[in-house]
Amino acid sequence: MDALPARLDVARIREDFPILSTQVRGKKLVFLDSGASAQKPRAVIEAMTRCMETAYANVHRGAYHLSEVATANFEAAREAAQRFLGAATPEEIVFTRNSTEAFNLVAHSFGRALLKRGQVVLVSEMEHHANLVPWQMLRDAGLGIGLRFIRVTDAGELDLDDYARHLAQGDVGLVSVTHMSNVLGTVTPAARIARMAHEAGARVMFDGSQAAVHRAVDVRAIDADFYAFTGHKLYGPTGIGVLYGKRELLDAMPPFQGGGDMIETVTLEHSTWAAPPARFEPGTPAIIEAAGLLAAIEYVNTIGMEAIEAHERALVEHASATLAQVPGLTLLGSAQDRGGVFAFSLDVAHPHDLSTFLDRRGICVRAGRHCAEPLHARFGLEGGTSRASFGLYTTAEEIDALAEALVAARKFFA
Amino acid sequence: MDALPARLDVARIREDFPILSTQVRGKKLVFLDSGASAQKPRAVIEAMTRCMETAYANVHRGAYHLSEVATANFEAAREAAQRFLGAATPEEIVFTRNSTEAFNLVAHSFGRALLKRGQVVLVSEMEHHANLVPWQMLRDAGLGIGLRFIRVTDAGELDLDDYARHLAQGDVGLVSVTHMSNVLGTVTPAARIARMAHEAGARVMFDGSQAAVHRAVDVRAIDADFYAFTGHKLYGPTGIGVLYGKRELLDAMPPFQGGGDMIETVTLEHSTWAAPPARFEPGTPAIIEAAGLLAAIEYVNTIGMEAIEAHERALVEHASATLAQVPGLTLLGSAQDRGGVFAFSLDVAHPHDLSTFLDRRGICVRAGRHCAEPLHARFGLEGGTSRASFGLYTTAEEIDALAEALVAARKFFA
Amino acid sequence: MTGQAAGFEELRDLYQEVILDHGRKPRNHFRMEVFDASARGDNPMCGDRVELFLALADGHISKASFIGRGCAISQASASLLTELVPGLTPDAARAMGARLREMAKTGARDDSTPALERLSALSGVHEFPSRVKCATLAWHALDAALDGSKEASSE
Amino acid sequence: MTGQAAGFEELRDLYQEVILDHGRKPRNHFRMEVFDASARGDNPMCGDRVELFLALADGHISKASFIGRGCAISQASASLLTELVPGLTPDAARAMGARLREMAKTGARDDSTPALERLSALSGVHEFPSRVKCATLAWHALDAALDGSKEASSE
Ligand SMILES: Cc1ncc(COP(=O)(O)O)c(C=O)c1O
Ligand SMILES: Cc1ncc(COP(=O)(O)O)c(C=O)c1O
Repeated sequence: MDALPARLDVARIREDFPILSTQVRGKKLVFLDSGASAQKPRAVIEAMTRCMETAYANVHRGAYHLSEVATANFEAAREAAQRFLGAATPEEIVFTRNSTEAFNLVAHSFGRALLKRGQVVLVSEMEHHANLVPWQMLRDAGLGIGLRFIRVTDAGELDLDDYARHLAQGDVGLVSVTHMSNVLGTVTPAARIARMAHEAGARVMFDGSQAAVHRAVDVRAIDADFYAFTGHKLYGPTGIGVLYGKRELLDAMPPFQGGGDMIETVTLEHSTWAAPPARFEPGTPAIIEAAGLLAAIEYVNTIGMEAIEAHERALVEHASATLAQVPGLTLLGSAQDRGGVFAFSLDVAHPHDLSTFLDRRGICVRAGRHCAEPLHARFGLEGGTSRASFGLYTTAEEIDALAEALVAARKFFA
Repeated sequence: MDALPARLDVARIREDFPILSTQVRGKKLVFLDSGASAQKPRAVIEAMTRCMETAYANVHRGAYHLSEVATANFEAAREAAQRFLGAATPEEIVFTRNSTEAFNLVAHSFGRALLKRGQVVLVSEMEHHANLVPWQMLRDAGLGIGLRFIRVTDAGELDLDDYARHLAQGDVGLVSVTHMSNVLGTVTPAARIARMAHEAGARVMFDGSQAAVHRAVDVRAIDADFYAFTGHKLYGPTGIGVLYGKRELLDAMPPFQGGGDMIETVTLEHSTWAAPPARFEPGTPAIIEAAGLLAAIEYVNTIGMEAIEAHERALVEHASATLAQVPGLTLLGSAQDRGGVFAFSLDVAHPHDLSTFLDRRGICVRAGRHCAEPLHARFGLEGGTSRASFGLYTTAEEIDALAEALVAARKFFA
Repeated sequence: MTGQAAGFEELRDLYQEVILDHGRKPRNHFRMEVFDASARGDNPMCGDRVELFLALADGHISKASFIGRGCAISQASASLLTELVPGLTPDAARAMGARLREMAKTGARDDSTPALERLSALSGVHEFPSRVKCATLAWHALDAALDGSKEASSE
Repeated sequence: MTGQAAGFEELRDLYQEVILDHGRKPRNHFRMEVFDASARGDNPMCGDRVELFLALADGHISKASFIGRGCAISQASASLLTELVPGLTPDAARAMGARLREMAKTGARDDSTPALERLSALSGVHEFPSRVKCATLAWHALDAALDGSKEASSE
């Protein structure tokens, strides 16, 4: 573990995650699929249990103590998310189901109401389907809104010249790009992307599903108009995601879905909308999940995002060096600024076969196109890749175990 | 507890719910707000914990063992929901965030794509906002789709003559009504409603948010086209709901939201949709919540929906008799077929003040309009009502405690 | 009946006699025919509503009345308002509202003037987070009326 | 290296020599110029694809070929298919596909005929739920081709 900075005591951290000490078919679990979904620390599990055992009731609705406590806890999660992202007020934090819903919400509500006929949405070639398909659906809704794509360089970085060319056309209403690719690991220059967008009169949304897990994010420093992340990748529960939106934008947006708790008054004929964030949170929200998300944010805050980032940088360096030694292995992407996600091909084995092989040694990696088919097409890898992705509990030894297993797989399949 | 049938051992059942033995400001908790959200049995809490501690990974995506196990568990929850509702195949079960989302999904997807200009959606005056606002939004989308309302009688029942008159106009494309009112307790004659709708060439959707908790539901016996319920009212977690849709309808419907896992192929320019239910479940689903929902369904199945219903009928009888003795109390609704939900007014106290008063005795009831403003307006109760609602753990003693406290409140406020 | 008595005592912090009295018999409870400023306050959660009317003269509030519906707290607060703000400048009336909001949040009474002493009867809500909005609703409407806007929401 | 050896052994149930061999050197791997039936099978999850071509004569399948991409299992299964179905009637070919699907689900070999014995090499997938679709993909395409539809999905 020499490559890791002393201040992150990974061995101790691993003890916080019950699943990491389980075995897979008699093998030690080596979980290298945190980019798809991270494991949960005891603090998160216990917070959800505590919510259900001691402080559960529907929120925003009851005048009794238990409901008041539940509501206060729920809103505390919103404030934690606000501080985590550096947002100005808790009203700028909308709870969604996951990142995917955040994009759909913005596409429906901002896209249909505030983009104008003839304007286009600009995404990149390296987007996750969550930040692509909702815009395709918006384009196809017959509102005259277009969709264009920023090129990705061979190194797997956003082509900023191409980006500038698109903006220069003067028709871009919204730029929506990833803050960190879930395939290439590329971290994009968010502040610069936002500045360029704003100079061209466009709004900008970031997909922070990966970035928010690996780096400290400050939406005001970036000057993001919208920013999304998803709880389950941040060591929190499924069923909850976060959409940050600037207050004046959320205020101007109509609701996405209708129902209880998002209205001010309702008659049979008409309803008026509540102020954000309630306007965007119809029905019973993710009460138990909010308790889990709050605990997850507190958990990473206690460890410290800087320490997490430093640990990850060390892992990235170690993995780059170690995987480079595996014969027949090709890494996808070589961005300057990258996080702990490595997609690769092995010459003699299909990613799916490789997954099965590795799984027998307890090593979990993903195989496929990682919800980024266009990016795989861009690199001529329609058949997919294997992907190893790290969490704050990942060790250099686990990367070594992967590298060794890859060498063995080569013998097996060759 | 003499009013309760012997076969439901409520004292033992109460031990399954950790929160029921907690205290509120030194008073025994008397939770009479299960209609807003129910408490969770240990089995549900433990299933969620087990999921996170032993079998957690993203689903549908990994070729490794842990992900296979997680996927199998997730799909087992779908099969449990299928059997719970009597659906023909698991593909007819779509997981949503809650009931509210189920209505928004059908309004967007079925409503925009399969209803025709000039057709109307028919709801009733007693709908929860979840089954009203999405249809108002559809009506206001400029597609020429109308919205009309079935009257509710003074007894709080669906006015079937008025319903027939609406259908006779020949323009109804979809009927969407509650299977049990969350204010009046009224259980509606679902099979008859469906038959009448079908004879008039309309499709029919039921809001089973309350009904599915209190009665055995069989969507095929009813011949429902769509049926929705929500996990957190069925003793399960927040963050998961269920939409049943007939296979041929789901097959014909376009997606509501876009993202990962709901597509077949994606290029930058176009995507093709996966088959239902995946088509309607973009992004990482409620994996942990599905584990909880599965446990909740197993829990009520073990007790038996018949026993639950019998227990509730006894409670309803007891409550009707007991509350009738409270001076100055007016019950809202007097339907023949009703479930364990009682909304009422007390002459000398506003519902909000009453809530506060009762809370000091540990008694939790809701105050307000219970997300059914139009219904309150219909009965001239714009200021709202108090509502006591029961769960399978509710006892006759708790109802007695409520009645006693109401008498005391009258002294206090008069 | 000790339990009941105890419940009653605790609740007397919130429902002081002056609150119950104003709640039962709100003062100045009518729609003003001629007024200089007016605004409505709505609490969508519980359906409470206060519509406030103000007459102004020589830079002071000369008369206040309200109509509305809602819980004892919201109606008593509005009723007290109509008794306390006549004679005050708009700024002084706003300042009084700010004091009320603080009391409602912290529970600290302010007995420095007879008017604030009477208003301190509402400080008991601070123990009941979901009721704070009831106490402040009329005062939000006051700010809105003085600002010239038509609606206020306590949310 | 015992751990590794053990891993290898277990995996040999799935990756039997015949599978690896057909996976590496698929037979009849070409696009037929003239054919009587054809269909494509896609597994959207992993991107596996098989495009199958059949020539028919006298009510029997006379020739089969495929192109595609994917894992060893899916390609080996398609390759075996092209060797095993020529000479069979469409119904017999379908029945063979049904047998394969059952083996893949239950893991039970069927050595009752030499053809099924060879196919039994694929029975090892039953231990790997996410791989079952790889083994059956080509056989879904076979059904689709014989049904006259153009696409099959293993989902
Ligand atoms: C009859 C009825 N329909 C719909 C809902 C909405 O449920 P949810 O908030 O879980 O979406 C509720 C509960 O709030 C309800 O009682
Ligand atoms: C970059 C990126 N964006 C979006 C998503 C979608 O997240 P979710 O499935 O939680 O909506 C993911 C993860 O799957 C991701 O990695």
